[in-house]
Amino acid sequence: MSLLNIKDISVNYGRLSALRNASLTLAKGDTLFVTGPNGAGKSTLLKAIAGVVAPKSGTICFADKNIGGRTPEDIARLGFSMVPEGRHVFGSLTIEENLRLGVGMRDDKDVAERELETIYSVFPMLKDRRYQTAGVLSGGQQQMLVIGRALMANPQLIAIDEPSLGLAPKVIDDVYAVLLKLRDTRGLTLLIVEQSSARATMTGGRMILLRGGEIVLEGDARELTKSDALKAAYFGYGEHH
Amino acid sequence: MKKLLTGVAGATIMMAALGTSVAKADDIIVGFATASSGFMQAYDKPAQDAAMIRIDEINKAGGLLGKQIKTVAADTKTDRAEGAKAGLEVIDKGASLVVVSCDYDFGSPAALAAEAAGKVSFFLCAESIKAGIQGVGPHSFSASVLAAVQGATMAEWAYNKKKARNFYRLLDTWTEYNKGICDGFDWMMPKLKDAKLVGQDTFKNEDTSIAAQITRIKSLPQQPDAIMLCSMMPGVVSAVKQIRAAGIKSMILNGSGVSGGYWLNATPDLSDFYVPDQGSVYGDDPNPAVNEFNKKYKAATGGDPSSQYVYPGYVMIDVWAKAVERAKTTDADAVVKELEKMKDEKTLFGPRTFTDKIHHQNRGRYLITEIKNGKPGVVDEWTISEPIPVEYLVKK
Amino acid sequence: MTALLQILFDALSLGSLYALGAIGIALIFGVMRLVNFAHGDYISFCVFALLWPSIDAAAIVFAGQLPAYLLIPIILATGACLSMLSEVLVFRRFRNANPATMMIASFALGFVIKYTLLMLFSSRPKSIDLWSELALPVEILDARIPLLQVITIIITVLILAALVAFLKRTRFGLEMRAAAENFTMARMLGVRANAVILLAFAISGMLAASIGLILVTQTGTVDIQMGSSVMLVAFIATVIGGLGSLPGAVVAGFLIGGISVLMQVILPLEVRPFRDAFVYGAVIVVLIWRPNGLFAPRSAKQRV
Amino acid sequence: MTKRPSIFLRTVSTPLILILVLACFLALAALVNSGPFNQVVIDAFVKVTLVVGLYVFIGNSGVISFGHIGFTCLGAYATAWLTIPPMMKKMALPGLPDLILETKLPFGIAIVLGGIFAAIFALIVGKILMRLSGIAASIATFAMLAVINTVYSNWERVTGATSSVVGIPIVRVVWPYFLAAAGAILIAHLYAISRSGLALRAARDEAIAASASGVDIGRERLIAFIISAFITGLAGALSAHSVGVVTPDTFYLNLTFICLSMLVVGGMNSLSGAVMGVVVLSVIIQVLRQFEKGVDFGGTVLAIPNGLQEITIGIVMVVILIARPSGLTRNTEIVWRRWPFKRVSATAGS
Repeated sequence: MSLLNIKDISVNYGRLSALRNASLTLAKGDTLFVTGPNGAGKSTLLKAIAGVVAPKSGTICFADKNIGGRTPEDIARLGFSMVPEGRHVFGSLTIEENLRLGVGMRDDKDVAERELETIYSVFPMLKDRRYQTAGVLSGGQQQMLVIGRALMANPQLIAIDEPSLGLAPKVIDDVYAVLLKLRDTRGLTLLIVEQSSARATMTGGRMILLRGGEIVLEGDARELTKSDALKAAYFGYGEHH
Repeated sequence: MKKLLTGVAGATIMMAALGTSVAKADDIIVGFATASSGFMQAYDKPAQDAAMIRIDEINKAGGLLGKQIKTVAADTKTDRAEGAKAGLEVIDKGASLVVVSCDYDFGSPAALAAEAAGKVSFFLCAESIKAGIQGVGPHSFSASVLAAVQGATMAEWAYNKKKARNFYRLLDTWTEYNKGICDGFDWMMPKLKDAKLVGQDTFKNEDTSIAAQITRIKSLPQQPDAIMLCSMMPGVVSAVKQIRAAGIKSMILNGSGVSGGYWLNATPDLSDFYVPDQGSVYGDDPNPAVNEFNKKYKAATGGDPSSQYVYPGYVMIDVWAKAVERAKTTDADAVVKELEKMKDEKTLFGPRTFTDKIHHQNRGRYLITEIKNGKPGVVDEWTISEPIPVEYLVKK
Repeated sequence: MTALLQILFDALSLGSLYALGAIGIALIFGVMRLVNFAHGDYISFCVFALLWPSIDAAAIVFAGQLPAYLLIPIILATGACLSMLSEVLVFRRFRNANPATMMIASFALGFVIKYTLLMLFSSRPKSIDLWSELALPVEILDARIPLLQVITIIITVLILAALVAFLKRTRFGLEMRAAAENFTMARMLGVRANAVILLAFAISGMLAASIGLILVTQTGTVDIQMGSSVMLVAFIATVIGGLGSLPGAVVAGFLIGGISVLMQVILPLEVRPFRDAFVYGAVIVVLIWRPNGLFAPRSAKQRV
Repeated sequence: MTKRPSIFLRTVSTPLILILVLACFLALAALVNSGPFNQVVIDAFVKVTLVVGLYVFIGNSGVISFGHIGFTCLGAYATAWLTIPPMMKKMALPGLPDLILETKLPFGIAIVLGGIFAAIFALIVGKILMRLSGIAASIATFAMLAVINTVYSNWERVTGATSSVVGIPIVRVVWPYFLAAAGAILIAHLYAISRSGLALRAARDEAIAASASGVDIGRERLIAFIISAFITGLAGALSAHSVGVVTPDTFYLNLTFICLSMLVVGGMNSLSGAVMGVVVLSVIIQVLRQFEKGVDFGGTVLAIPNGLQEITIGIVMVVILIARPSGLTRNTEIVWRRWPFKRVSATAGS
């Protein structure tokens, strides 16, 4: 059965339509890549799930609950972790404080401590600088921090908006290694927005392509990239003729 | 939007329809364009109550020129633009005397409206030279005594009766009234042989702390004999509290703005604090008639007079009614002529003099109230040796 | 030396009031981008809570009669309740409104509070004697400093310390700091928005109440206007400090207090009435020099 | 969008409709013909002028100004300097330059000069302040107001300090105020559809995009600042003649907030909002005041306690803002599109 079930959602910004009739389902342990050109509605899709923007129509179910109209904090507490575009670290908080925020919904102190150690073991750099303010970190380090912070909540589903943006290839590999490991060990579900399909081909999983606010293509990542359909759909070939 | 517009139109017509009313012909009408809400309300209301008492007395004694005095009122809301409207409104209702707010700044819009309509206007208790010919016109008067007289009175009295020689001047720049007190003090100082101004400073009424000003006083080689404190409510309480808290023991001289005992619980042990009063609200006035009036006031309003600013309201109706009787008409020019003939006209709260130069008191008898261990009591009476020249007051 | 010490204490005690006010405003601004112009009226309201409603000139002391250990918590609770009530009744309905709308709503709310007090208590300022034994001076290195000044400074330091401890050491504090920096992100991490905002209002209200208590003790006056001048300076301090930055608000509060006192000391008599023109002139200079404030948080975004 | 109204109607109908609304009040005043009611209408026209002036800057730039009442103060004192009889001036304000001391100008010229004086001041101050944006600009404008207020409250020989300046000829006929309000509406509209106005609104909505496409935001803001200073200065001059006295404290925080409230309640991004905010709130206030005096309902007089008017108006404002956070007009302009009135977006429509 599905963990996330999105049906026919549309999102408008004022009179501008950002997302039209998008539907998708994700089961526990799935990996889904969302690709598409700039302004295709990728981030809007994530924000709609997170409850930051309200869909004009359609329903979103997460963990068997209709989360339409719920607040972002409620959705987060259901086990949805979001890493939005643009690395929102809390610059004036220390790295450890940033991470601890991630366990907002956990009352059990010991679990929180254990989780913290897990994250530190994955990103040792964060542990070394745990008492520094997050604002001093480099872009790549901040990306690690926000992903670590999102994982602190031990979510069922993590949604990451462009994890590779601005990171060195080596770091990207590390980040993905962590995510995949968690998927395989804990059954973490991954929902990843990437502008390029390269990573999706490497990692495997399903893929959808958004363009102009609509899902224009859906299928297995490796198969899709092999065919020309992806490229054609990405750039909108075949429509302007 | 259409709904909005129709709604507005409907409401407007209703309000215009409500705005009109009729005045009866055979009454004499006194119009109060005073504040029944907002900041000035606390100052206008008591004086207006006192005025009502005098009106009642006159009506009971058969009225004025055989007619009853009726009153109409319009609220200025302690706002100048509303003040002008209130003035126009009471004139519209046929007022022959337009009574305006206690304070010159808030009363003048209504007074100017009265002046333009050729009506006599009286400020309830304004104490600026402008409340009269100088700031409104030839038909305008004030029922109180100039602030400058208070400052001059306190200086001369402290010099003669308390042997004060070294004075310090502390001015709260908030209002013209405060400056007026200090102007009178400044005028008197050179006339007092070997009296010396050892320092001066300013503050703002809203300053929460006057620590810097106090530090300046304390760094004087010798504490002054007297501090002339030209200030008013509410800042003055804070200033006094802080002055005494800093250990400054000099006597403090004030204007009538601090009259009344209602604020003394803020400073339970206050001593050597002197206030000029036109009459005593503490029940110890040398004139028993004043104490009688206080009882009447309590019967009418349910409370004792809060400060001496109650009294000018009574004085106002008193002198105006006398002038109307003498002129045998309420016609403005005739009444003004009679008022200007008054010289040391006796009233319950000291003599009143009006001339064609000044419609205000540039000299006046004051009771001196001393606050001792937090308790007020009348200790003396003083009239300045000569009136403050009109030219000096106008120039200030 | 003595004079200098005295000036220092003057500046610190005035700055304390401004700093307390500035934090109260910065806290709310941080979590919801609201410039709360009703804050000054919260101060007045708390002060009037000491009295029994009456339009007589003489004050009828009510809560003011209670012993300090009861009085202080009651007044603090009054401030907190009023502040939280205004959030629940008014500001909650403006979550997505633009800052100008919220600001005007807060002004309208202040208007309502002010005129309600005016109706209940009349406009005449009232006097009350609260802890006047604190007015006695103490000797510090030859300077005679009013005890109250010392206490004001100590209380401010204590309040600041408690606030820092709360923000740094507790879960709620952590969430509040995070929310102040990036509200949406904090919510996406599960931070309960309404709870955090309500708590911020409660603290802000208590800060208003403590300013009120200090002011009454200092001035002995209960007046409708008494909150507004502190509020105004505090608001400016918040901006100069860098909106959303609590340390900035505190430093700027002390800075403005210091400048005011300094101007009063050094300006010649004829120019002294113009003191505030110099203070506000300095404000403009600082803003031109540092448009985002002295301590703009890294993520500071201009939203008003 | 289906058929759009003609360009002509879209560009001129808004100010014409607004002026027509004001003309209704003018006609009503003539009809009622009572002194107090005239004064009510005059007061409303002065406020319309003032709030429209505020709109020119705030509405187009998106920067909340707390300082414009400073210009109102400048305008009011300027007309006082120019119209008080020289005899009185020499006594009350001896510090004025001789040229001004000897002059006595007619009302109509003096108020325009008052506006120009405020505009010149805005030009000088704006050069510095308009570099700022957002809340820093708001606070800087407030600091400007505080400086003006402090100077005017203490400069004895030129402004008479805190004391009321008297001797200003009182003008109690309604039509000059109507003309000024109508003129302000026209100027505001012309500015809004001018290149500068369009550029400024573009910058308000999309600052980065606008500056990327070559809009000099500082310069456009300065232009709006000067024009709005002229209008608010003019309103100040008018208010001086409507009451006959000026004091510095009239032109401070209270008025600032009242005018801002009227603008925001009406809808701060549209000219119609500025006008309707004043009209609607003024009417509500007048009706409430009538209730304070007591209203006769078939024999039973219903009166609300004094002071309840202010409380009610505060609550009404909060309720309006909750129901319509972007103001009564929802930030749109009233335009003529056959009956009934229809709205178009302020940004897209002009």
